Amino acid sequence: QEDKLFVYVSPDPIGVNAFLQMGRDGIEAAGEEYGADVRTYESRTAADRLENVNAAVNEGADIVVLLGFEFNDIVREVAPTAPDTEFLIVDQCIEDRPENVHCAVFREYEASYLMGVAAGMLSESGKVGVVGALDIPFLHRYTDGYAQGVKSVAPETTVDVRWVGGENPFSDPVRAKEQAVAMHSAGSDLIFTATSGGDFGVFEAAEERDFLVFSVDINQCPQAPGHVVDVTLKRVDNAMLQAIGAILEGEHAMMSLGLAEGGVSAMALEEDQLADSQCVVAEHPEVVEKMRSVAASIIDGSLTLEDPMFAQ
Amino acid sequence: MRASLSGITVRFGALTAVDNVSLDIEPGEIHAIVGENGAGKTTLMNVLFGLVQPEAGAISLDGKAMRWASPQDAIRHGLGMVHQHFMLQESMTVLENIVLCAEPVTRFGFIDFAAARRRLAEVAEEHRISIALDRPVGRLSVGERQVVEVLKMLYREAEVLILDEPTSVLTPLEKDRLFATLRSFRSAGKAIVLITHKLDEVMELADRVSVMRGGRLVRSGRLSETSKEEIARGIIGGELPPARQRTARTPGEEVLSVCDLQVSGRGGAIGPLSLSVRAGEIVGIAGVSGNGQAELIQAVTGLMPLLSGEIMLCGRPIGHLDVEDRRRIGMSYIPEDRQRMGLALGATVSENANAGRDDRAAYTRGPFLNRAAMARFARQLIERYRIRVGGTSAFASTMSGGNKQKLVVGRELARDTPLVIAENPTWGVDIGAIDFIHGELMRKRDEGHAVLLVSTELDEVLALSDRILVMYSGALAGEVAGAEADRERIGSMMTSRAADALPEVA
Amino acid sequence: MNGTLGREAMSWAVALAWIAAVLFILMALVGAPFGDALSAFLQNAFGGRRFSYLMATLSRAALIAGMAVSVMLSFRAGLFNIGGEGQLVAGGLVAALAALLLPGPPLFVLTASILAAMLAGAGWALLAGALHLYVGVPLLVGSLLLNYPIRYIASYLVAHPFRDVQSGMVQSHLVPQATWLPYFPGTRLDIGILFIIAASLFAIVYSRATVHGYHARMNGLSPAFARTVGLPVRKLTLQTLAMSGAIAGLVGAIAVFGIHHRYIDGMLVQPLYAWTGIIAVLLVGMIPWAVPLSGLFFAAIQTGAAGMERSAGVPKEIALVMQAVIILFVASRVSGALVASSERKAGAAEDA
Amino acid sequence: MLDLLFDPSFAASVPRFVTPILLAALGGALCERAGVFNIALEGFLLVGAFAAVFGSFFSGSPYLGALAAVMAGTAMGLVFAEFNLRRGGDAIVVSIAINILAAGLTTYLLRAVFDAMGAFSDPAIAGFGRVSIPGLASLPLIGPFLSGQSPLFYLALLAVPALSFFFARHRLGLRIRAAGENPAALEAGGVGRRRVQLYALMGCGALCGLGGAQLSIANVTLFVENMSAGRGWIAVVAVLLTRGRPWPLFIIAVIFGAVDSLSFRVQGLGMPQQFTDMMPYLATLAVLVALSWWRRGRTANGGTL
Ligand SMILES: Nc1ncnc2c1ncn2[C@@H]1O[C@H](COP(=O)(O)OP(=O)(O)OP(=O)(O)O)[C@@H](O)[C@H]1O
Ligand SMILES: Nc1ncnc2c1ncn2[C@@H]1O[C@H](COP(=O)(O)OP(=O)(O)OP(=O)(O)O)[C@@H](O)[C@H]1O
Ligand SMILES: [Mg+2]
Ligand SMILES: [Mg+2]
Repeated sequence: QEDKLFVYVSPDPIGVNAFLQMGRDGIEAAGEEYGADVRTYESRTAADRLENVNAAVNEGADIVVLLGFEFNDIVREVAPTAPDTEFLIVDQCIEDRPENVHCAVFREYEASYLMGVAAGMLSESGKVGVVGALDIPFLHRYTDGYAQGVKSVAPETTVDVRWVGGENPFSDPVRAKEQAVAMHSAGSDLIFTATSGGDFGVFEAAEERDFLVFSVDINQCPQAPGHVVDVTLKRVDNAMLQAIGAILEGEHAMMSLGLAEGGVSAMALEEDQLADSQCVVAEHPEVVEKMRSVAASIIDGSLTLEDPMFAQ
Repeated sequence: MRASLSGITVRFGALTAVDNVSLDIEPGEIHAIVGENGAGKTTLMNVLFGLVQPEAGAISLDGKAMRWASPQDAIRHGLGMVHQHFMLQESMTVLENIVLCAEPVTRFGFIDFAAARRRLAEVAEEHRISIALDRPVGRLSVGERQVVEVLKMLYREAEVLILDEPTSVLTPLEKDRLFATLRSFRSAGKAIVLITHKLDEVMELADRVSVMRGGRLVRSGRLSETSKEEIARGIIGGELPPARQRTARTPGEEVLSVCDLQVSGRGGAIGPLSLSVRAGEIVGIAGVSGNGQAELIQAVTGLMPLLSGEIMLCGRPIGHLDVEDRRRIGMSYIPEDRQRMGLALGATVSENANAGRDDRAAYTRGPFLNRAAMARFARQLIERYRIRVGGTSAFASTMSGGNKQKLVVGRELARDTPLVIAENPTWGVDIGAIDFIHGELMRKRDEGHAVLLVSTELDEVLALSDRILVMYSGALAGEVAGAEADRERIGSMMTSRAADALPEVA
Repeated sequence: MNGTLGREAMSWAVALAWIAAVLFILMALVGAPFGDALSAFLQNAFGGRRFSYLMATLSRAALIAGMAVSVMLSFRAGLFNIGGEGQLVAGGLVAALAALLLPGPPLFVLTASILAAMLAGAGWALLAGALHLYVGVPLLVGSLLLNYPIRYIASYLVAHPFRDVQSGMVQSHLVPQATWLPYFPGTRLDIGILFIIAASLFAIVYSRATVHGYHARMNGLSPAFARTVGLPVRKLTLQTLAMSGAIAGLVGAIAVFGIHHRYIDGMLVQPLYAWTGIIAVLLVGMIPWAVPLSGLFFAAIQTGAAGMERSAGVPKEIALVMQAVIILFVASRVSGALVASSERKAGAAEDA
Repeated sequence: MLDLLFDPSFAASVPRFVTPILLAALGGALCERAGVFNIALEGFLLVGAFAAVFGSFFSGSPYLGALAAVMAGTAMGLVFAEFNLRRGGDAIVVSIAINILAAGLTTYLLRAVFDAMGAFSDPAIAGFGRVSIPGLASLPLIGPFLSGQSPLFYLALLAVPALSFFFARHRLGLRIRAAGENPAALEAGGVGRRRVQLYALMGCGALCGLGGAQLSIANVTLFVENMSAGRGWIAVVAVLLTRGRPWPLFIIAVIFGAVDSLSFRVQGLGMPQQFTDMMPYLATLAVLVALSWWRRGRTANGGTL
């Protein structure tokens, strides 16, 4: 029996969601590292999330890790009543944090911006697309970041932004595929997909109709070899490990993780992995070159990007 | 084929519906079964047909003991039953209804309709029946539906035919046709059971008659060895009341007047027609069903919108009012279809008895119900109309047909309105109850109420009405004063031309 | 008498044995200990430190029972209104927006918002009723179809014009803190459940003891009969739907002021409150007093199953299967359900 | 603008949307006509989709995959029958339970059989290719819609007249209609209502299974948790709307499919996703309203004839 308990509460069923899976990897690594019991509570609805957080407190968790922006209200409500529990929100933060609330956020739009740069350079039709699961602010970090990246290298290129929607937007490969096909028919030759469970559908469309795609979170290039140009990488597990370490040291942690901190990245930036990644971008050294230089200017601060999540 | 029932007993809870009944049904005979409502006739036949499992007793066919697991067994062994309530699919054609459950099929289970037509042509030829096979049953008159039911039995080559009150909805002409058919069956050697409440029919048709009362078989024998009076005494278990004396009465002022009324009907517009009913008279409307009576009544009661014309009740135009307002002004209505319109079968007797009362204060306290007052009222009806039922909180669905009818009549007459509309008020009701309901309607008249009676039963119209209107093809075909009316004249008014209204039935 | 009771008890026992057997097999497949799972289930449905899990069950039960009561009013009147979800969303949305937009003292804002939510729920139900009565769209279809537009309208409103931009989620701003429903002292259960208890009492009394309820039920049992004896059928239909919708709207408002304190996209749809309410009603054959208890039963199943997933290592898919199996076996045990289906059949035929 | 809406892929995409809905709805029609209030089409579809991937993965043939889907769907029909017909559970309650059961079971099996979470995609899953029927593509107007689809689409197309004929001319079809309209009369004729309804449920399961196969091994070749994604509910609406008549059902399914497919294209014009998601439902309501007005107009005329 370990003497500490870490609980990871996911905002949605984990399933194939690479981001949420990494959260679980992260908590397990942290449990290993710091000698704690770990548990994972998956939620499905807003009410489940509240219940799960309450349950974690009730079970006497030392650290509750909450992944996603869905937990703000809940933390604001529960944290003051549970002084013995530390809360770590990954991906989001709240204002006027109590002492026991810690944050780690990502700047996904920096990586998405790089995808846009690649798309702008590779597009022959002058039109590229992006499909997100649902028109929610969080996903604008992908869609808007991408669009800005495209415009930065090819101001004339238009960006077609679409959403999967429907009854089950985060895992509907059929609609996602259909959406990709429609965009391709409408002229887009490179499509960025941030559709969670729908990504498979977009890859299939790419293989059938022979166009190129970008994807997110982990290296998905082997899913459709020769069709995935590049993917954004998000190091949730790293972030979690670091943040938990900081909390255990007694810090009031507030971390923002972007390209500079290694919290997000792209395959093109990973010099040692790129060759074996099966990503198409490896065949375009000039694109890799450009992406790396843009990344460098983001890292050194000469290029600043705004977080699209808070844009109206 | 000879069917025998011996020692049959059926119990529903505490009630013994059929009590140790033994009966033989001989081939080449028409066997009439009569008895009060709830005497157990239907239940007994349901046992024979495999719909009800008896608690005790045995069935045998030609001396061989039989056990039915379901009606399918009975049908396979040559039994056929025409149920009181039609067992038909309204959206299907006549042909589809006839073959249903006994379909001639080709290799993959597809129905060989051509073969069915050929078979039916033979059967129909033999018994001289004919009907258009491709019409949907929903568009047939009740008489035609009865023909379909009979054809269903014939098509299955039934040797024992059971007909549960087949004539209660038929016009005289249709009834005659049915009887001709039944006679033809008899000569073909089939065994026929006929349940009915009409003793004239028994006298006309039956070879043998059995009387049931309270679940027991009180007598059974050849018709020739008994008389109508004796049968009637058997049914009632006592003497028949003397025939009613009609008191002469001059009608008062006009209670209902209908002027140039037009409504849309099934086959086209009904009307224009005009009529009036005065206080203290019974106006009877005779006619073959389906000639616009139903539409007329629905227009008067407010169940159907008018196309044009006006209706006055107690001097007030009511054409634009809804049912509730019309009833409040002074109208009661005994609908023909007690199962659907007269009662809510899933509700209790008490709830049914109190629906539509205007004297709300008597059974409510503010917005709340006074359940005790409701039950008291229902109990009054039960006692006054001698309704046989488990109690005020029994479900209406557990009452026999006659008792259901009494409850509807009782509820409506208790409202004591200037106008009473009665539509086939004695449909399927036993002779005791018929007499009682007729007496109530007469009493209403004598008390100065206006009564509008619609009946497909010519005898009923003749017995009650002060004036008789005959409806044909959506219009009034003529008017006869009650005293001068005779069967033949009215019968010919409604049937002579009615024959060409039903060209499909030969 | 004793015999039938004994038989009844026996068949219940058999059903429970079936449920246990199916669950046992499923759990054996993933190697979860049956006993632990069961105790985790009970513990998580009713126990917890200071009964915190019981509070979670009650909080969920409030919403489910509220929806069940709403549905019951319609169903008993023969109105096959399965648009409770839309009415719930309409109520929740309007409650949140009204609280955000209305000026004035908190108590006034709260009261006015709850009333507005009830009006919105009633309005959405009346829309289905009007389509049914005046346009000829069967209530069953119309009310089901109307669930979707309101869901997306709400989603649009909180995604665009009324979005809380700072939060990054599809949700409205928080309603003023002074309008939040207080917790029962020492618990994390808000007093919204009192509203639901009141609504349930109202529905029970209404169904059993009022003239309007009696008339509505006659209409439900046989519309032709109701018309013939002169009951105001259209008015009854619309009034009943409005009542039903208003209660759904109230439930939406309670979810806003008691639990989430804002309108979050999907918060009323994803937990299937409306559908659970429908099964809760059908499970007990629309017997009024049993309906709230049935709602509590389903809430307990859901919190228990969620807890079992958390603490006994039984994966969530087993929890789903378990819920389904329990519903299947229990539902088929309850004879009242037969009544319900025959009444519905009559109602559906009337829609033609 | 218009060319954006009606790009060539539009015609090809409509059948992909129509097929699963149509197949599920035809199955639902069997139940509706038989008087079984089955709103578990969503669950049936989902199980079918899973079984199709299962069958195709292990056999390497999409046809065997479809067969597995048919068998699994039929099994779900049997479960429905057991609890609704035999044990007398309310049809809605049973439906909802089966929908939950399907979601739970498929996810569980996904984990147990394929050791996959959420989704399973593998080159070993054989998908249906596109069938090109000579001459079809050159048909005016409808050619682009009909050509180059999966065999299941053509099957679904054939199923419409077949079901119509089945109801009109087949023994079981006739009995199914009777069970739905006046079951007492069927029983009085000696045919058990329940048996007939059982067959209807099995047929419904089989058709829904095929619909599921279209989703998982024809539209795409993978399985994702809950991949039926509400299509079963759309089929339910279509069935209720048409009272289970095959031809009107076909029309509604096509409208649904076309509007759904169109709504993607409209998104390209910048309409908010929430509004495009609403389109199929609003279109259906509009059709309903129009239909009822048309009917009313017709009966009003008929009344005075
Ligand atoms: N299934 C049943 N459950 C309870 N009581 C029943 C049932 N079937 C019949 N009864 C009762 O049994 C008695 C006999 O009914 P039955 O229908 O046989 O009478 P009947 O002679 O056909 O009457 P009627 O002339 O009205 O048709 C009645 O009191 C009836 O209420
Ligand atoms: N399942 C049942 N439960 C309770 N009562 C029933 C049931 N089935 C039939 N009955 C009753 O049994 C009796 C026999 O039914 P039957 O079909 O003869 O109709 P009926 O009411 O007798 O009609 P009528 O008197 O017009 O012939 C009726 O009283 C009916 O209400
Ligand atoms: Mg009888
Ligand atoms: Mg009878």
